[in-house]
Parts: sequence; structure tokens; C-alpha cells
Amino acid sequence: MGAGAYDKLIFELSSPGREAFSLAGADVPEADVRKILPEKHLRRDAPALPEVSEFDVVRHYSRLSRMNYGVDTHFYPLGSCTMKYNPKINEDMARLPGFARLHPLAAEAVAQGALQLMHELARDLAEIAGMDAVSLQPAAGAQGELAGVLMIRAYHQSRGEKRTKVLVPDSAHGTNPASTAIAGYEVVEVKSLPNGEVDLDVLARVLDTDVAAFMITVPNTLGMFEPRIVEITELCHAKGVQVYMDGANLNAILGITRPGDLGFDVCHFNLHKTFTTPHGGGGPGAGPVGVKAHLEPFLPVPVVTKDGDEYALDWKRPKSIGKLQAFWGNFGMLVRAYTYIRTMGPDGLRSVSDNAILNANYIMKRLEKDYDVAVAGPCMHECVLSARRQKKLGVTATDIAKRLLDLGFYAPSTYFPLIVEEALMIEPTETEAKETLDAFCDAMIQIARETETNAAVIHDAPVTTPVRRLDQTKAAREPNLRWTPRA
Amino acid sequence: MGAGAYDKLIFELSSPGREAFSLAGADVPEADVRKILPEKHLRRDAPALPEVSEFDVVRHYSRLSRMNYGVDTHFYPLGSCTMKYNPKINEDMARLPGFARLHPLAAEAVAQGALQLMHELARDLAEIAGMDAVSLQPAAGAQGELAGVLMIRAYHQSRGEKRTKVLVPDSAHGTNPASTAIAGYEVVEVKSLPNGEVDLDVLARVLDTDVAAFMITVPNTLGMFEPRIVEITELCHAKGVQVYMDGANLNAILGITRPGDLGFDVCHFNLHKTFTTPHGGGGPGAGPVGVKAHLEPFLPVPVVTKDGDEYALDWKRPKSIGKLQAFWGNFGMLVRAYTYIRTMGPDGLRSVSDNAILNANYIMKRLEKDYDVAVAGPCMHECVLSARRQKKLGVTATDIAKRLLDLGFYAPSTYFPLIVEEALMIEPTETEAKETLDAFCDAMIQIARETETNAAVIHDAPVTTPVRRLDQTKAAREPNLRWTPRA
Amino acid sequence: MASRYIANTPEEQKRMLGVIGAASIEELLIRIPGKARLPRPLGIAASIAETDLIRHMKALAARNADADSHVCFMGAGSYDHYVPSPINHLISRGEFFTAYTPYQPEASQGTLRTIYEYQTMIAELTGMDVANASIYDGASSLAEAALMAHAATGRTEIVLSRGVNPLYKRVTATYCEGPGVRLRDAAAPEGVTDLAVAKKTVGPKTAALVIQTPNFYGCLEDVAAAAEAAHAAGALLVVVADPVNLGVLEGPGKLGADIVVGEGQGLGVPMSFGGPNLGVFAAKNDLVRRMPGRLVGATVDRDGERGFVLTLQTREQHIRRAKATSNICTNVALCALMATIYLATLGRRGLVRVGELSAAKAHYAAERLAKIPGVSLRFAAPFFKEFALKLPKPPERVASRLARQGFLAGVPLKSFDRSLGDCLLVAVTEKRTKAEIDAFAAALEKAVA
Amino acid sequence: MASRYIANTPEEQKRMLGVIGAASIEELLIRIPGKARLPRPLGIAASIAETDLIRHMKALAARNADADSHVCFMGAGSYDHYVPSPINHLISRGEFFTAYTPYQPEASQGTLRTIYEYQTMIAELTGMDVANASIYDGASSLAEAALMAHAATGRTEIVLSRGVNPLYKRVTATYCEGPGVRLRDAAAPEGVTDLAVAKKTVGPKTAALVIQTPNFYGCLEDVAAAAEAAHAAGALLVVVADPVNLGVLEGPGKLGADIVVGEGQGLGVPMSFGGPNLGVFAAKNDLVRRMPGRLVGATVDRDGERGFVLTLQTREQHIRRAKATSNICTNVALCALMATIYLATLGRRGLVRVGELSAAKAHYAAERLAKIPGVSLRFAAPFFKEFALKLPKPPERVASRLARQGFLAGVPLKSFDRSLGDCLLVAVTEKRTKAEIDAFAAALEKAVA
Ligand SMILES: Cc1ncc(COP(=O)(O)O)c(C=O)c1O
Ligand SMILES: Cc1ncc(COP(=O)(O)O)c(C=O)c1O
Repeated sequence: MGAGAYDKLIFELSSPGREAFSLAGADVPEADVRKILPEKHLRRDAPALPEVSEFDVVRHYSRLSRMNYGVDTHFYPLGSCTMKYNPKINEDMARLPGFARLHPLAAEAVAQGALQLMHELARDLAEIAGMDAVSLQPAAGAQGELAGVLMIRAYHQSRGEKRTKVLVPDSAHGTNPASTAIAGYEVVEVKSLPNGEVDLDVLARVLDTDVAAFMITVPNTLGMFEPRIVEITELCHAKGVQVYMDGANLNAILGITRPGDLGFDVCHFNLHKTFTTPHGGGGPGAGPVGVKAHLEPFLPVPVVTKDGDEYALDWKRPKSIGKLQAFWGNFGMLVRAYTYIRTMGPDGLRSVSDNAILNANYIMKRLEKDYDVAVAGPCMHECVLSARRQKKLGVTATDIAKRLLDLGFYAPSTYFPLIVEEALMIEPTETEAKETLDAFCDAMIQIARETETNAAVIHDAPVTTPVRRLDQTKAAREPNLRWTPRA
Repeated sequence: MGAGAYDKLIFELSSPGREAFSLAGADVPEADVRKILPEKHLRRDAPALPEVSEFDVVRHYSRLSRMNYGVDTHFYPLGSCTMKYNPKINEDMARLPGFARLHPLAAEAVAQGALQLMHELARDLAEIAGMDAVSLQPAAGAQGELAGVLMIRAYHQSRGEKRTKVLVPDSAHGTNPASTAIAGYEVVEVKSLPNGEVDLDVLARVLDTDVAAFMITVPNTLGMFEPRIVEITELCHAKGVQVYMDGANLNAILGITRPGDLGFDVCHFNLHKTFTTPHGGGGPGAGPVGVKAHLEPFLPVPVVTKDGDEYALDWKRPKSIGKLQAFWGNFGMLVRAYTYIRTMGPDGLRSVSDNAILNANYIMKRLEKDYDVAVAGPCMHECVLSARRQKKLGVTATDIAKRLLDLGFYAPSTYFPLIVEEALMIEPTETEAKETLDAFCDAMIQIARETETNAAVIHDAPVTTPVRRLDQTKAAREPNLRWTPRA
Repeated sequence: MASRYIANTPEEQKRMLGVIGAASIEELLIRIPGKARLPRPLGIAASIAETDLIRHMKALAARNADADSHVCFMGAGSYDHYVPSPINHLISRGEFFTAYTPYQPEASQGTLRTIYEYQTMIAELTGMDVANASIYDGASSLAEAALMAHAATGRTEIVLSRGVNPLYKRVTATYCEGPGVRLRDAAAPEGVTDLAVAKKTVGPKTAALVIQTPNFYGCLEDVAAAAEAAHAAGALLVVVADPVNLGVLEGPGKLGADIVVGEGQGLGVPMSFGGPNLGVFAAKNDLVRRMPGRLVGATVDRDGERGFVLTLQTREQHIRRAKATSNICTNVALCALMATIYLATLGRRGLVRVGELSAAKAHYAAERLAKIPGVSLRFAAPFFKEFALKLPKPPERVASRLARQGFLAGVPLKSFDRSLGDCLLVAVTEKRTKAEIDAFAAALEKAVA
Repeated sequence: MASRYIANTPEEQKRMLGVIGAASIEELLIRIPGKARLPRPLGIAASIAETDLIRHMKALAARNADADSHVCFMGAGSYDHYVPSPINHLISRGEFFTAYTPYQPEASQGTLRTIYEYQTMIAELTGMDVANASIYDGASSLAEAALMAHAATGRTEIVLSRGVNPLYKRVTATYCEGPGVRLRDAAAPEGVTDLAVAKKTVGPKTAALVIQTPNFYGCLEDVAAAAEAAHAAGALLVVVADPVNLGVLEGPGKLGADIVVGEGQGLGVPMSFGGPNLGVFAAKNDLVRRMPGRLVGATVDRDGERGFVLTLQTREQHIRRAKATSNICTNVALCALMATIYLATLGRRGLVRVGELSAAKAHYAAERLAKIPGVSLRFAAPFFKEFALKLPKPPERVASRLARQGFLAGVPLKSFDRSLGDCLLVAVTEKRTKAEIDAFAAALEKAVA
């Protein structure tokens, strides 16, 4: 069957009395909680969880998985998300009991291997970004941003400066303004040039002593390297403004140029983009943040330190912004990223960016006749197209995305960045082969033709997926956020 | 996409210079084989193997896997094959380095854990079958049969008897006559009664002093228990004839009755049927063979023995029939079966058979109106239907099988046993839930209706699979057994 | 240098450059100012082969005392609960494992359905109306809850019981720094929150009162009374609870909680040195449009078939930007999937059994350990599966000695609370056997003698 | 008693019995004679819970000296070659792992395509026209080859070189017992087959001459000369070869072999205490209709699309029954899948590298070890990755001493050939590092001093 024919939720498989678990009986004298615990704390009746067999569980979730596209099975050119191959060896290493079964509060003396791995990874990331110090604690990019902006805030405060604003380009990812706002800053949106580059005149105008930081993405969200970036960071520094680099697009510049060398004071990494840790349908990720020396005192605690051959967690950092999650970071993801970096080495990482750039430019070139290109190339690791031409014929970026699903590809990011009309943001990554890029480009060109000759097939799409286009409005108007037994 | 849209073979992804492997460079002084080895032994040019990236490998085989139905994703009522759930814990245990990475010739002293596991498993299987000794060496049922028949042969010879024939019912699985023939016996096919039972008159007639053994399957291949089985084994023994039980259907009688108690001298086990080891698209399996005491001297070597707390491999067995495979058996499968038996215990195994029988009878009952039942119930763990009624309307067992694929089910065994016209042999196993059985029965009934009202949809089937019906004749007439580059 | 993770061969690169019309990849980098180019290779270790790498990683792993090589009595926010074997096999399926956030719902129904199941299960356990698709971990969930309470009430103070995990408090403080939300303490002198005192601290400025149950010391809090205290002052009650306990313990929602957060690691997620974990977040319906994070909702497709989508996204950063309810984007969906499969596997009876066995074994252990001369229970209040032991010798030293004997003895409390410098926090899950507990007791007796 | 592997609840059982019209399951057993019923529960150990079982299994596993905990220099038919990490992840996908033999090709194209790829790769490596879908292991493959040669030539004798793995010879003898095929030896006094003598043994009754290269002692045989000797007498040449070596060594088919068999374990299959292994079987086209085992062929579907099926099944037991070419049914398809993924991963260059590195390291090791006083190479003939060492002390004792020091030193040859009672068979794969070899040499030097 098309797994599509399967429409069960686990609750709908439930049959009273079925069991999938395996638990030994009590081996201690008193096992009755009613005797052990005060009544008032106890649940009145057992939770309404499903009652199924282990086989029910395995077949149900195996079938649900088949309703997904993943990188392992489909080309996944989701711009800005760097959906590259996730090496299987990373998984084997992350599952070693010495890592996967290690308790976070194990004494430093009996966690030296884990601490060494973290120390070496932080050092490598600092080298890759040209930063002086790195904290591995942020759980994802957005949390890395929050940490970075809070460090900037603490830095200014430590110097007795009360700055209140942070500049963010209108092309920025949503987490940039959101993180900045949580850090207590007024977000000032800076209009970009039509080509997505920073407008230095505008920037010069808004740069004042109230500005704490300028937060930009390099390469920018149009996939372009900011040619005057060094001028920009110098301009900011001249005004005492810290410069934050959103490192989500780091896959474009590994071994080519480094945020630190470009003048950035802070940048975060998305290990789940650049460093091959899996996205798992939304997360977990890891968002380490790197800083220049003047911000080092403000790093989150604890910091992994090395003294001789001894590794330790340093908590005595009075200027620290504090903690971001309960423990030390998404360690399981750190093991994967560490494994990847050790596998690639300097030459390998450099060729990652070279080929990511080559693949993106190849796609851009092959599609430039049939779609409007947001900005003329060469691009970096991704390219942004506009479906404005197709829009005039009634075919939107969304329509194109849905049609791609039928043709066997996941869709590019759509409608991001906001400054590009009907944006289609395409990031192939270096791990994809030319024949895959060609197949994708052929599909895109076919859709461009269909727009003129047979738009119906596009508007009908998708038809090969488990469900067809879904009613988003109904979902938002009549929120149905949990299952209840069908009456 | 329907994974069906994917039509590549790994060779067709090859691109000269691509690499998926990871090997360190030579760390020894002389690495040039041309200097180390005589020219004449060396390959002239490198083998024409694919050149792909690791990602090519992972995506290719992930996609190919999606072109399969498996038990994890689909109901798989393949009669006689006992396609039950394969527990995941079995896999975790089989992959423990102490088992998976153990060299077969590791000295007994440093393989005690493996030997203990084999010794305990053999003991448990002997208890389950009511036999006195078990060899775990046969790699599959057919090899177990060969071993069993060879032991019978050696037994007769040891008693100076020259018996030349082995009786096999016409309902037997093909491996029975095939194994018997390889063991050097003339195979005499014994006609069964219309209901599939042994015809005792016929049997009595053919039982003579030339007969070395009678080989039968219990329950028989029609899913029926042989009611006069004890008479049969006694009748055979009276003539000095050994009785072999094909244990492929053991899933029906665990803890209910035992081959040994029924009078059998030998029986084999299919661990990949009854004891949850996976079939893996055709194998590996494991076919341990159990015998009564009088056959024990003839067991394959080596035999795992226990002396105090020491386990050893006993090679000094002059009467042994020898070896069946290079080492001790399909150990990885033995670990899985052992894990399963420990998980189930006596009550668990008994309820396996109870529920296997219940499920089969439930299907038989629900389908008896719409299909001819080969033999009136109650059946054991599987039931055999005949599509002869549908055949008259132009719909064969094969047609029904193909239509089932479109309805989301794998097909029953077809045209086996040979003595049932248009046979559909259905084995649900105990691990399937009632709602699955009902869905399957509904589908079968729907097909019976379609046979009368809309046979076209059946003859067209399958249409949801990656390919439609395949041309078997072309495959046999113009054998194409290896890939060659498309000119 | 060929890499097995890069497909393009030199030959293919040439062909592609030809199509692009560039002579070299270098030519594609023209926009990067020369002076900004890195003039040397990165200063990181050279690439090593898979077998050598595995050897290196195993050596690192071997230097850690994990819960396989040692018998684990550590808790304090991460627990060694039973993880059913199917979980790892199922989450490893590439279609789940290598998918991104389900932006294209038609090609992501697998992920969307599992999240919808997860939301349902968490809401049921916590006794709340709605749960989100996950936050990073328990601590950041609490921080988000604080900000949400602040936004919902317009008030500027959060009162946290001293019974709340101190690490969670630190994270909450970090998140509250920017918005200028003030954190105030409610004492828990005898191991449980002194609600009489708390009542006085909670006032018109209080956005929320936060308690944890069982709290950091393992003791059970009176949620209903806390709810009264909070609501009386017009504040919300935020309860930190471990969902793995909620087969036996009442869902805080049923006792008056407005927001329930917690660490879901116990639901089949590996301890993994503390991350990734699973931030559980659930709330009452009237707060849903202020919730952080993703929400999956049921809807229908064009043919009227049931389907699932990300919904109420106007709360989120990619739409609301600076005005979003939270900055979270990537969450921990895969850990939520582990929890979903865990809860499906344990089911109605299993989760109850886990709670019953953990409580029973913990109480057996407490009794047994408290019999050791010089060792006593630090608090008299009822506890669940974890308790503070007072030791006659420095807990750090005792613990490191026991580590050498194969026991992860518990968490010394000194670094969390100076006044408890002589205490060891011991956790006992359903996985611990009586034999292990007795052996641990014997070893501890020697260690403190 | 509820079992997690059984779906039916008592309630469902009742409903189903109702439909069937039986009062109890017992009623469904009427055909089983009462006196034949087992009157008691099975006498096996009671069911234990997953965590307890894991503890028990780990304890058993810990009593084995495996190639992770020890440095492995053992071979003799099972080798510690590099296993690329993707293999286990891919074969574990349920659609591959839990499928049966592809009887319904339309729903089994995944398996059929991988077997077709496998047949192609094996044919290419061995230099033969066609390979089958697998036999149980190398030894049973040789046994099947002997029977096939017997059937094809109508002759009744098989001449086996003494260089053939003695365990393979025993299995062949077992299979030849029934058909009455006689096995005769061809001596290999100096580690390689004496073809002059062999020529005399091979005669008009000889169905096939069997040699192995590299042979059991690791030495390389002269395949072309053996082919001449066999063909001169109208016999077939059967060559036993390890496919993992065939990136460097010439495919026996190119040198005149009529049938090539071998053990494919080295192609990504775990050693697993000797099973399941992978029986490789390849032959010349004119023998295809006499081949044992499954064959997958390409064909087209109704729409003319390429598809794959099991073909030439009239050779097989389920059709030809007593007249089948073999009794094999279940094979080792999953191991063949491992080999397919292995060969796809290693590819054209990788397999060559594996061979080159193994040979280079083996020769370095041989030189280094032969320098140890009292230790020498037993045979002068050229070898590939394995060699027999003559020791001044009993090899069994030396090996058990080295095992305690973390080395699986090799295979003592006494039990295989009394005349080599003082020899240890040492294998070196590409996984062994120079450092490991040097450490091993140092340890051996002490052990024999
Ligand atoms: C440009 C950019 N910035 C920031 C983020 C946020 O990172 P995360 O999702 O890891 O929080 C993303 C992720 O999509 C991004 O693409
Ligand atoms: C009744 C019967 N006997 C024997 C066999 C042969 O067993 P195997 O395939 O394990 O060699 C089978 C397997 O299909 C079978 O069903």
C-alpha cells in the first residue's frame, strides 16, 4: 500500500489489557505506594495512555516514518537549513555507553573523556571561526543568539554603558529579532539594499551610541557574501558597537574566511547544519557560541578548562551571564560534531565549503532562465530565486513547493528571506551529487513549463503524498491540539 | 515520490573517482604489492565495482528498502514461514561485541560465555521438542533435514542394515524430498488422504524393510494435526523405520505436545520461524536438529559439552556424520533465539501456540463462506484455502495474491501444498492483533466480491507497488543475471 | 583529496564550472575581500580513518564512569530509567532521523503525527489542556514559563521555591535578565516549601509562584495549597514535574497548576551527560496563544482526509519576529519522539508500574541506608524516588571512593546548597534491584566507617 | 499472563472464540490425542524482564575474548576486516530485515535489486559468468560445488588439495556421503599443492580438482596450472577463494576455474563466533542450470518497466523436489546484503586498498615475527595476508598466555594437521596497525623466550 493508506494514531490501536513493556516484579518487601505515599499526592486513576503490544508500537512508528521525506531518502534543498548527509559513524559514536549512559553530574574525575571531547571541540570551533573562546552550552542557534546578545549586554554594562538598541537587517532570520528582544533590547530593523546587502549609508545613519550591537548573517540570507563586511565591522567598532554574526550559513566559508577575521565579536554555530548532526524532525540541535577575548569573562558557566592533563568545569566566573540549560550542552550532538570534524580535518572542511558553493552556483545557473534570480551570482552555499514571474501566471512559491513533492523532492525554503517576493531559497549542500542536482533542476524547469502549459497539475499537487494540501486556516481557527476518542 | 519512481542500480550511480570508504594509509615500510607478491597472482585491472559516495550508498539502499514489504511494515501471512514479530531486543543482544565480534576459533577458555549460551539453548530446545540431544549446527531447516536423514542412515548402517528408501507424503515441503535425495535415499512419495492426513492403509502397504525413514510434517502442511500420529510412529517403529518430524510448524505445539512424546526419532527446528530470528529477505536462518538417545552418537561434530562449570567442544565422536558448516552453527541467530526463549519462559511459549492457533482459526472461520476451505477446522497455526471457486470465474490464487498487495497486505503462500488446488496458505502468527486479522479478512472478502463484480481490478493488480506484474517467462527464457552497462 | 562525504569528483567539478562559466571555484569567491581570506589551512587535527577514529572515541568513552559500567544512584534531574529496546531502532529510521521541522506537512505527516501523539500524552499526564512540541530542556522550559507568566499577567516578579532545582533557577535568571523580571525566593527549610512564608512573598507584583514536585530534594510538595497561595494573589502557579512520575503522582493540572513544565529525560531519553534532554511544556487552554514553541494541530486535506500541520504559528519568531512569544526555533523533536514511543510502550499500566517500583525501591533503600551508623535521612517530609542522606564523612570523598567500587553513589549537595554540605542526594529507579541496593548499602557502610 | 509479543487480550480471545464458535482454545486442540499432550509446563527457565535479561546477556558476552577487547590476529576462515558503519544501519531497516524470500516480486523489489547487484559484484570479482544469491557458508558452498561437479560430469571422485581448509573438507565429505562421491587428497607438503602429484591423482573418474588460494596456510596456489591439470583429465576446476582478496588477486575465473566458491564473511559480515557467514558461489554460464540456490534475473513488468524476479526456479527443491540441484531453501540473503553494501562502499579503489594494506601489513608482521629467536616462517611459498609460524613452545600455551595480554595470537594448527603441531597460523588484515603488530611481536618474544 502507499503507506498513505495508513491513518491510525497510536491511541486508535489501544486495546485494554495489551502490554508492550517489560518490567520485573517488585523485589523489595513493601511495594504498595498507597502504603508508602500520602493519598493526596496520588493520581486517582491511571493515565489514559495507549495499551498496545510491542509489535503494535514497532509497526505503527515504522509506518509513520514512511510518511516522511528525510535526507536519507529524498533530496532536501531546504535553504538556510543545510540538510546535508548525517554520517552513520556519528550515530555509532554517540551511542557508546561511555557517552550515552553518562550522568551529567558524574564527578569530573570520572568524566575526563567527556570533558576532553568538549574541550577539544570548543578549541576546534574557535579555530574554525577565528574566535578566542567558545561555549558549547546553547541548545540551538536561537539560544546561541540569546547567549551572545546577553554577553554583549553584560559587556556594555561592565563598562558602564547603557545601550538600548540592536540593529537587525530586514533580511534576518526570525530568531535574530526574537532573541534580541528577549535579551531586553529594542530591535531596530535596518533596510537592506535591493541586492540584500547592507546599505552602509543607512547603517551609518542609525549607528549611534544607543546601539549595543549589529547582528548580521554572513553569507546573508540571500546566499551572498557581504563584500564590504570588513568596512561594516570597522564602522560599528568605531561607534563602540559590537558585531554579532549569525553563523547559520557557516557551511559556506569553512577554511575560506573566519568571522573573527572579518571583525565579528560574537558568532554562533549550528552544529545541526554545518557539522552534520541530525535534525530529527525539528531538533535537537546545538548552538555553540564563540566570542573574542573581551567577551570571554561573560561566557555561560561552567566553562570546560584544561590544567595539565586534567579537565574540569570552571564555575567561578563572576561576570558570567549564567546558565542556558540545566547541564553542559547537548552533549550527544557534540559527540557527533566532534566525530565529523575529526573525520574531515582541515582539507575536508575546506572542500565542504568549496563544493557547497559549487553546487549552489550550478543550480542557480541552470535555473536562471526559467526563474528570476534574487541577486545575480556568484552565490555562496545557497541561492534564492523568485517565483514572481510564475506568480503572474497564478503559480506561487507554495504551488511550486507542492509540485516538487510529487516529483520526488522535498521543497526549498519558501517566502524567506522576507525581502524577496515569492522566495524559493535553495541549499543543495556539498553532499549531494551532480546527478541529483540535475534531476532537481530538470524538475524545476518542468514546473516552469507546466506553469505555462498545464498549471492544473501544479495546483492539484501534491497527489503522491499520504495527504493532499491541508487546511491551515481550519487548523488555526479551530485548534485541535490533542487526540480525543472519536465519539 | 512513490519510491517506485526510483529505478537505479548502484552501478548506475557510479562516477569515476568517488569514494565511500575510509581507510588509513599504509604505516608499514613496504606497501607496494607488486613488490611483495608474484605478478602472476595479481589482478590485471581493478574490479569494475561502483564508485560512489557514502551518501550515495545510504540513500540508495534506504530507497531500495522502501520497495519491500516487511513484517515491520506490513501483515505478512506467508503460510509455513511463520512471519512473526522479530523483537528488537534480540538485535541489541546479537550485536554485543562479546558475541558479534567473537572469532569462531577463539580458544574454549576465552569463549565460555558463547559456549554456555549454546549449551543452554540446545538443552531448552531438547526440552521443548521432547528430544534427548540437539545439534545447533545446521544453518537452516533444509540442512537440519539433511543432518537428520544422514544420522538415520548412519544409525541403520551401524546396525548393519541396508535400507534404501525414505517415505515422504505428497503434501511435503520440497526440501524434504530434496534433502532425502542428497542423503542418498530413493524418495517414495506417499499419497495423502483428501484431507491431507496420512493414509494408514497406504502407509502400511509401503512400509517394508527397505524403508529407512518416514518423514512427515506436524502439524501437516494443511495446518492440521495428524490425529493418528502416535499410531503412525508406532507402526513405523514396528518395521524398524525411523520417523522424522519436519519441525517447521512447531509454532503450533509449543508446550502443548512434543515431537519426542509423539514417537519421533528426529526433528529439526526453524529458529527463523518459531523463535523470532529475522528472515532478512531469505536468510540467514538456523535449523537445529534434535534426536532421541539412540541417534545421539551420530550428531554432527563438535558437540558443546559441560563438565562442572566448564564448557567445551567435543570432537571425539567417531560415529558422527561429520560437519555441516565450517564452524558451530549460525551463532548470531542462536543468540536471538536464546534471548527470545529467556524472554518468554514456559507460559509465554505456550501462549504463543494458543494464540497462533486462535488467530488461524479466526481467519479460517471468517473466510469459510467466501472461499473453499481445504480441510474443515479446527486448524492449528495456519489454514489453507482453495481459490478453486474463484478460479472458475477466472481469478486464480496468484491474482488474489497480487490484489492483496494493493490492499496493503503481503500475500499468503500460494500453490503450496501441491495437493490443494489453487492453494492459499495463511499463517497469521500469534503476534498479530485482531484488528489486523479483521482488516485482512475484510480485504479477502472484498476480493471474493470483486471476483464476481469487478474482476478487472484484480487482473490489473498490483498497481500500488514499485512495479506491476513481472514477466517470469522472459526472465527464464533470456536469463539476465548480472548488470552490464547499458550500451 | 577525496572525502567520502563529498560527491563531486574533480571531473564533475570541471563540468559544473563549465556550465557556470567559471574557470575555478576560486572564481566563485570574488565577493570575499582578499584581506579577509584565511591564508592558511585551519589549525585542526588532520583527518583520520574510521577505524582509527573509533579506537580514539572508545578510549575517550572508556574514561567515563557510565551507568552501564557502574550501578547508578544519581538523579538530581537526570535518571537511569529503563529504556525499552524498540525506541532506538525506531527513532533511527532515516525518514524520522534526517527530516527537518515539518514545514511541508504533506511530506512530513510522520513527524507531525508523532508530535500530535506526544502533545496528547503530555497533556494527559500533566493534567493540562495542551502541551507544545517541546522546549530544549526542563530548565529552559521553566525559563519560558516565567516569561510567559510575565507576559500573561503583566507582572514583574517570579517567586521560586528553594525546592526548585537550583540549576533551573539559574537558567530562569538568565532568561529573566533582559525583560527585567525579578526572581524572589520562597524558603524550603525542612525540604519542602514553607507555604506560609511563601504566601507573604507572593503579592500583587507576582506573575507566578514556582514549585517543583517531587522537588530537588525528592520531597513531595503540596500543589493544591501552593495553587491557592498563588491564585489568591492573582498569580499563576507554575509546577515543575517529572512526567515519568505521573503514572502514580497526580497531574499538577488537576491540583490547580496553570503551567506545568519539566524534564522528560526519564521518558526513554539517554542521559548522555545531560543533553539533549526534553523540555516538557503544558498549559491551560486560555494561555495557548501565549505559548512558546511549536504546536501541531489536526485538520483535513482537500479530500477531507485527516491530516496534521504546524499551527498557531503567529506566536512564533519566523512570523512575529521581535514580538514572538519565544525565540525558539529548533527544539528537541527527536527526544519528544523517544518519549512518545516510550509512553506508547509503557502505556497505561507500565507507567504506573515504573512509578510504583521506583517509589518502593527508593523507600526500601532509604530505610536500609539510614540504618548505617552515622547515616540518616536529612528530611522527614514524604519523598518519592529520591532523598537526601546525611553522611558522617564528606560526601564528595565518599562518592569518589564508591565510584572506584562500581557505584555512582549519588549527588553531593554542597555545590547546590552550602548548608547541605554533608548531604548526598540519592535516587533509586525501577531499574535498581534489591541486590544492587544491598551491595550499595554495604559499600557505603564501609566507606563511612 | 500478558506477553508484550502477543496482541490478544483475554477479552479479544473471548470475542474471537465466539466468532469461531468454540468455548475455549482447548476446544481447538481436539485433534491432538490426549495421551500425546504434555501434562506439565515446559521445563525451561521462567520469563525474565528486559533489564535483567540484558544484564545476564552482558555477563555472558563479557566471558568471551572478542576482537574489540583484544587485538585479533586470528583467521583460518574468519577475519577481522574493517566494516563500514553504514552497513548495520541499512540492513537493520525493517523492510529488508523482516522480509521473507521474495516470492511476491512486486512487493520485494528492494531485496531482489540488492541480490541482483550482489550477483553482479561476485561474478565480477571471481571472474565468473554468474553468481547465485548465496549458500550458507564457504564450506557448504564447496560441498554444493562438489555435488554439482559430480552431476555435471557424471564422475564420482573429487580430488581436494591438502591446502583446502580442513573444515571445508569435512563438510564436503558429509554432503558426498549420500551420493557416494569419493574424496581423494592431493598433497601440499611445502604449503602449496604439489601439482605434479595431483596430476597423477586426477583421472577419468575425477569430477573436479579443488584448490584454495590463498590456501589454508595462507600460501598462493598456481590456479592456471591447476586448471590445466584438471582440464587435461576432463575434470572441472573448483577454486576456493576469499572475495575480499580479489581486489588485488586475479579472479580465478580468469585463470581457468569452472566453479569458484568461498567464504564472504570478510565483506562486512560480523565474525559472530562463526555464523551466519556468507557462502559465495559462482560458475561458468554452461553450468548455470545446474547451480544450487536462488538466482535473481532482470525482466520487465506489464508496462515494460525494468523489474527483478527469482528465476530458473525449475532447478530448485520447491519445484523439482527430489530431483532438485540442491536442497537449499533459506539462504543467507541478509549477509549477501551486507556484502553488497560493503562492496558498494569500498568500490573499485577501496577493495584494492584493503588487499594491498592486508598484504603489506601481513608481510611486515611475518618479517618482524620471524626475527624472534626460535620463531620462523613454516613455509617458503609466497603468501597473502596469512602465514604459518613455527614456534619453539606449544602454540596453544603461547596463545592462551597472549590472550591474557590482550592478543588473539592466531590459530594453533595441531588440531588441523598433526604434523604442524608446532605451528601458529597468523592472519593480518588492513585493520591492524604497525603499533599493534610491534606490540604483538614484543609480547610473543617474551612468551616464547
Ligand atoms: C539564518 C538562521 N539563523 C538562525 C536560525 C535559528 O537556529 P536554530 O533553529 O538552531 O535555533 C536558523 C535556523 O533555521 C537560521 O537559518
Ligand atoms: C514445511 C517446511 N519444511 C522445510 C522448510 C525448509 O526450511 P529452511 O527454509 O529453513 O531451509 C520450510 C521453509 O520454508 C517449510 O516451510
